[in-house]
Amino acid sequence: MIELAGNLLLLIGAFFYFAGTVGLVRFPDVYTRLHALAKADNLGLGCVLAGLALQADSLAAALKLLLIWPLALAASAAVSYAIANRAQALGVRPWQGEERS
Amino acid sequence: MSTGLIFACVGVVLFAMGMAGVLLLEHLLRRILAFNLMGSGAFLVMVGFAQRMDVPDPVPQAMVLTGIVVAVAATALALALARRLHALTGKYTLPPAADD
Amino acid sequence: MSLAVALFLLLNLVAALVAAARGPTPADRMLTALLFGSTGVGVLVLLAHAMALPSLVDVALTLALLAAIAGIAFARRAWHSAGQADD
Amino acid sequence: MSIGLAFDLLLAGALLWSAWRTLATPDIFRAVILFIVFGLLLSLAWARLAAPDIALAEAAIGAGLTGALLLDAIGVLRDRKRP
Amino acid sequence: MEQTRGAGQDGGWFPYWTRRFVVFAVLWWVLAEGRFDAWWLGLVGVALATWGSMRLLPAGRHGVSLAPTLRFLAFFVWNSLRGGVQVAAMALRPRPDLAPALIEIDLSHLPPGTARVLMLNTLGLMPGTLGVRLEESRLRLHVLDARLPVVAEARELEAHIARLFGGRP
Amino acid sequence: MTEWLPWLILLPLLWATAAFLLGPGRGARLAIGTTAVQLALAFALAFELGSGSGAPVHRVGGWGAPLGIDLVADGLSALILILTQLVALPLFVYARIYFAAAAPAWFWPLAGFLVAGMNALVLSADLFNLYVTLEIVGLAAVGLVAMGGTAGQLAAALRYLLATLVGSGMYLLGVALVYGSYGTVSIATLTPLVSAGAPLAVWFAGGLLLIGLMVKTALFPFHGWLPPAHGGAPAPVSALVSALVVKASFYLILRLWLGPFAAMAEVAAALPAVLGAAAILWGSWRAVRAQRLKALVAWSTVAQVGYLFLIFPLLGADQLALHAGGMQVLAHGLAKAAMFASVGVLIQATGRDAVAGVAGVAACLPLTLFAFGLAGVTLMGLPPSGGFLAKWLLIEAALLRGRWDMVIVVFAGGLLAATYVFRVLQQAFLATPGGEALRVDRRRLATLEWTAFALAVASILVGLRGMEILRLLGVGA
Amino acid sequence: MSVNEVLPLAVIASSLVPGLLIFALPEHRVGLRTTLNLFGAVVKLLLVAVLLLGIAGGEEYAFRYAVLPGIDLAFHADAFALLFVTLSAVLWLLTTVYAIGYLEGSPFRSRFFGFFSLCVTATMGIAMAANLFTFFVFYELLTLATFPLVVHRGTPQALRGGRIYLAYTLVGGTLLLTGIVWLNALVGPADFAHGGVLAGVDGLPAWQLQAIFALLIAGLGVKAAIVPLHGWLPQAMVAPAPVSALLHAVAVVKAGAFGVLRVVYGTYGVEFAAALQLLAPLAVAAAITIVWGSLRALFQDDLKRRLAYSTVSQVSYIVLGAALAGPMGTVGGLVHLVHQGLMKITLFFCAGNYAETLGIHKVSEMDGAGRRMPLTTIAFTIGALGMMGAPLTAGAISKAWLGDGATAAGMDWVMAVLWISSLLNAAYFLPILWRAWFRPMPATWPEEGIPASGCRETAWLLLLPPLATAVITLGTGVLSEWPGSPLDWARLIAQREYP
Repeated sequence: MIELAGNLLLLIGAFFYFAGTVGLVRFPDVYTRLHALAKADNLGLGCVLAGLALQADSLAAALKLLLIWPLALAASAAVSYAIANRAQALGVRPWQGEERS
Repeated sequence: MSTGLIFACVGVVLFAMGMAGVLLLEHLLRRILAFNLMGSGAFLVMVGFAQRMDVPDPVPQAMVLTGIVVAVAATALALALARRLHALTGKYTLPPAADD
Repeated sequence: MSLAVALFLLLNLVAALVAAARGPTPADRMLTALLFGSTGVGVLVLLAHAMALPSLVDVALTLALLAAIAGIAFARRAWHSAGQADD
Repeated sequence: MSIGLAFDLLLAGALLWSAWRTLATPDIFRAVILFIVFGLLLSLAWARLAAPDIALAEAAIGAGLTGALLLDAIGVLRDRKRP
Repeated sequence: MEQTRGAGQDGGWFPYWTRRFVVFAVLWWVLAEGRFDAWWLGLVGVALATWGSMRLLPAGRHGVSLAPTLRFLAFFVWNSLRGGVQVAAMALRPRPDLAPALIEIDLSHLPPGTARVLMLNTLGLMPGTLGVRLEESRLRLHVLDARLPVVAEARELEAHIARLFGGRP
Repeated sequence: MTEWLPWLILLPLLWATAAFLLGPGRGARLAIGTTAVQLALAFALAFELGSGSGAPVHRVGGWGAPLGIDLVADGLSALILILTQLVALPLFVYARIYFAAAAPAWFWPLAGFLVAGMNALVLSADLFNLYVTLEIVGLAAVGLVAMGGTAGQLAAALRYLLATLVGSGMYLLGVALVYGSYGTVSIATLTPLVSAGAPLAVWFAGGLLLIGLMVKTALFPFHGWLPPAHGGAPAPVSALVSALVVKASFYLILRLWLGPFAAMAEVAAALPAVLGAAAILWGSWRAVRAQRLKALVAWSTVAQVGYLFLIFPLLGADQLALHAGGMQVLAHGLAKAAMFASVGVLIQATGRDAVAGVAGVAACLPLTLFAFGLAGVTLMGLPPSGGFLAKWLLIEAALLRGRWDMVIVVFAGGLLAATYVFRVLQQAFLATPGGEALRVDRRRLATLEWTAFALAVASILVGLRGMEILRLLGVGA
Repeated sequence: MSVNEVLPLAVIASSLVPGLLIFALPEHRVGLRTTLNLFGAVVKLLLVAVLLLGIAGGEEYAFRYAVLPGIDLAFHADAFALLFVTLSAVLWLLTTVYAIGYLEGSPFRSRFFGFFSLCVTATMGIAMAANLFTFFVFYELLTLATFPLVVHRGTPQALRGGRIYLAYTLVGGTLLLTGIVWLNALVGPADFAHGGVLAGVDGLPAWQLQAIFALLIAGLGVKAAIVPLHGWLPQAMVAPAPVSALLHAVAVVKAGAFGVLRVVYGTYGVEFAAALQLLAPLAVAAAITIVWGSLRALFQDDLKRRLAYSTVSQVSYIVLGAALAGPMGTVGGLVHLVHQGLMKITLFFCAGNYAETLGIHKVSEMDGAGRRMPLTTIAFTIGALGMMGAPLTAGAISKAWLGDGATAAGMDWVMAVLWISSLLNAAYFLPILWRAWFRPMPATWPEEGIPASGCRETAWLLLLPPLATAVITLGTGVLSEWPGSPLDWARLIAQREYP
């Protein structure tokens, strides 16, 4: 049962990763792509970690896996802010839709 | 085809690519990159070839760890020299050798 | 199972890498930093499970931290122009 | 074809591709970023080779430290170019 | 819990540093995956970490209470889930329908420093928003779809964070 | 006795670290004093070996192979150890005065690491430790070459670095293949394992090891990095790297060729000899044509390295060729150090690095010129120098096997060497262009002159102690 | 170490040690330098005298030191060696005296005398070498030590002469070394022995021995100035006169000729060499050299060049003597080794005197020199007459023995060569004598200058050595049958060679 739930979470995680990648490819500019990566991939990572934690041998191991998530989140947030900040400092204008650009 | 063997083969190709890069490229930083690729190739062969039956072997792993440290030291030295040269000549390429 | 997911993630990673590395602006390449932060860590923990090598989790932890540092360093130090192509 | 094999082959391909692009790409900045990507992929390869210590070292020293040093060297290049 | 906050300096029988010590010890335990074969190293590390944290972040000024923290966490996890689903939906739609925009919100309700940085970073993981620039109390945001109620959600987050830091919403 | 074997490595490391802590340009006296102790240790080791107690093994920290580090000494390594300290000691005295005016940043620490690396290299017993020591020596040498800091020196150092890294990279790949094939990197364990029927990977490994080391030894087609590096560095550095560093990789080739890869070596023996012959002729020719003094000496190194590789097809039961190789390593090391040292004096005295610039030197610096001439005698292979004995043994080995082509090459090289050595000497006998006497500060140059002279005399005296040297070479071989 | 081992070393050291000390002397220490020089020369003479007495009494003087397995640095002061040692020691003393006078006041004398002493050291080593290895060591040392003397003046011509000298001698050394190593590889290390060492070894391929002989003779022939390897000798005339004396009489060409004798007698053995048909070509080469040198001398106006070609011719008499393969020829060759040295050194001393005092460098400037410098010219005349083989002079003895040897060997054509050579000698020496004695003095000499410490003619130090050698030349000629004379000594050696 737990294993099944874990595997399910892994699949959901994979799905979010996939969505993030699709977003990266399809979204029009750097800001929107940042959205895709920062949100979808991190959610994917969270699901994967949760799925693996469910299958872990010990509580400590599970907690350790889960500990990665906040770290990755913090990293992701900081990096995406840094990139966005730099982009606008360098004058990259956000995409305003095809009709308006 | 085992994991070890696959990466050993990758290592050989990387080594060849890296060596060609060190020898043929002009830009110094690029040559330093190429050297690192070359070294990584040799490391991959070292570990991969030794465990081509997929039995992990700690000895080559220990060697590679040492090797990585050596490679970083070499890279740092090369970069320091390249930067000094750049500061003096404004270029990241070697001037033609005047050897006599 | 986890290995299959890892493979899928690697595929994702490669596809995204190709897209990001292709440009056209340096900003797109910046995204590789983010990509490795999340996807690389995911692959590593999955590998840790699949190969029964718990110490790979430590690698994943380190990578998560490093990705942040490297990404910020990227943005701050190496990205200097918003041009379409690099100079 | 087992999943592990597929994973290895894909990783191998990615490694070779990034290494090739590192050397072939005309822009040095791009080359350094590709090199760092290569380093991170390599650390995945070490993980596959059951060598977590090397994976850690590669991620930290190989990609991280070397990458930082290289970026710094390029920073010098760019700083000089800008007035 | 409320009473112990800020009482560390008074030297009650449950001093403030013990809490940090316990937190670090648990962290070590987790990192060591429940093994105790290197406990002496862990002890030294935990002690050093505690000492370092006391030096760098003296107790009292950044005291965080437990209940708001848990509530914040729940809010955060739920919203990041929403954010992920939303972005995934946008990406996978046959025709991506985006209406990006830059908006500015005011953060003067939050104390400067950690709280605002937390706000900024958390927003990056919330549905549809991404911090672009933080200047004093002005935060510029990039939103994926200006038609969504992003400002309202941002205010909600602000309230949570304010509670977290013990201020009024 | 083996307890103090590690001290040969630790002592230079210690004084290098001390010099590093003391700051730029300092630590000279400590270095000189400790090197004297190392020299005594090296001689003690040689005597110990000569008394027939066999090859000592020291396990550092009590660990054995494969993870531990074994230190092994035999006659050949003792010989290189003596050479290293014997060259280093006078050169350090020389460098202390030479750099007195403008102390370069990190000469002493780098020199210490170089010596430590050399000593560790000759005492190492497995292929991977050898790789590490080889890299230490190479990186220290590159650092020394770059020390002057001019654009030319930096470019030369980078060229050198890239070449040496390619060489050690190939070596490393070879080690990887060897380990993968046999599961060990210990030379002693490998020796009985490798046979002519070894798998292809081992053959490939052997080729990689050999070529990689050839690159590091600057054998003919791979020599391009050497002249700018050795010819561009400050004189004490040139002397140190020319006398010692190229010998390190040659030593290693010899070790492998006589040890694990002996079975394969027979197949490929012709290649190094052909390259060596080409090196002799081309290097000598370029030295004859060189306009700068240091370039002349550096090209001479390219040529002299060629002699070392001539021995490979001649190795055999009679040991003549091996003896020739050992003698040449020793004699060339001392002579080349002496030559660079005396060229350094000439450059300091005349103020420029040009063969044409030494006119009038015969009048004011006879001792230096004498040192140059004596070193030249060794390089030419004239009696009674060590170079002569090496050449004698080499020719005898070649004649016994009917290799007339080699005899001709050796003699052509000797005559070309005479041409470039006497080019300088002749120029020195000319009057200065203006006719007035050259003004030199002889008191300042005295130490430099005498150390160069001492090295030159040592290279001659080697020729008179042939018996001891060959006996030492035979221990454990 | 016994006394008999030390003595050969002492002979070498008696010039080596003063030489090294002189190198270290500052330029202005004239007195100390002169003392060292003369002290060394006198000590050497005394040691040589001791050796001579000992050898006459049947003592063996030998020393050996292993350099490589089976290869020794070995000295053996046998009768033949002593012949050369004595000649060199005596002439060295005289040349040193002459050089002190000649170089008075000129720069770089420490260097000059240092290398001068090294030259003699090398010559001693060559003379006493007991095997080819030792011989070669000192043979090359001689090359190296003479080079700085040849280029001593530092002029472009001197450098050119030095370059040519080096080119010839180093190539010669290379050929010699090849031959020696080949021989060593073939038969192992072997000392020189009476009757040769090769005759006793069986199964050696003849062609190899012939090739080795050719290599050895070619290598030695350079220093011995056998045509066509003689080109360096006239070029080296740019050197100062004492150096010319050294090259022509004391050391260099003698070393070559001595080497030829050592190879023929000590290594191959006369009979074995003859059996291998090696001696006839050698005789032909010597004959060609004799005639060719004389012919060239005839057409030189430069006095020293004429003397140089004369040397080319005369030295080959020694080689010829060896090639005649009989006791008579041997005696003739050996004794000419001494006689040629004495006569030629006299001539060069005199030539130096003319150049130094009057600035005469050419034969055409010699008019009336005899009246201006009678003593020098008398010495010159004695030397020249000796060269021609005039009766009562040393040269006559040599030629007589050589002629007898040729007859004994049945090589009558050699007689013809000797006669032609004598005629040519007369043709190039007599005009000089005629000019010096019978032509009137010119109004001014090219460059007149009498050194401070001298008689009317020239400085004492320059005058005494040629007079001394002239007297000895006469003495050896007139008193050739006395015991202890060069002829007597040569016969003793020949007796041991042909038991």
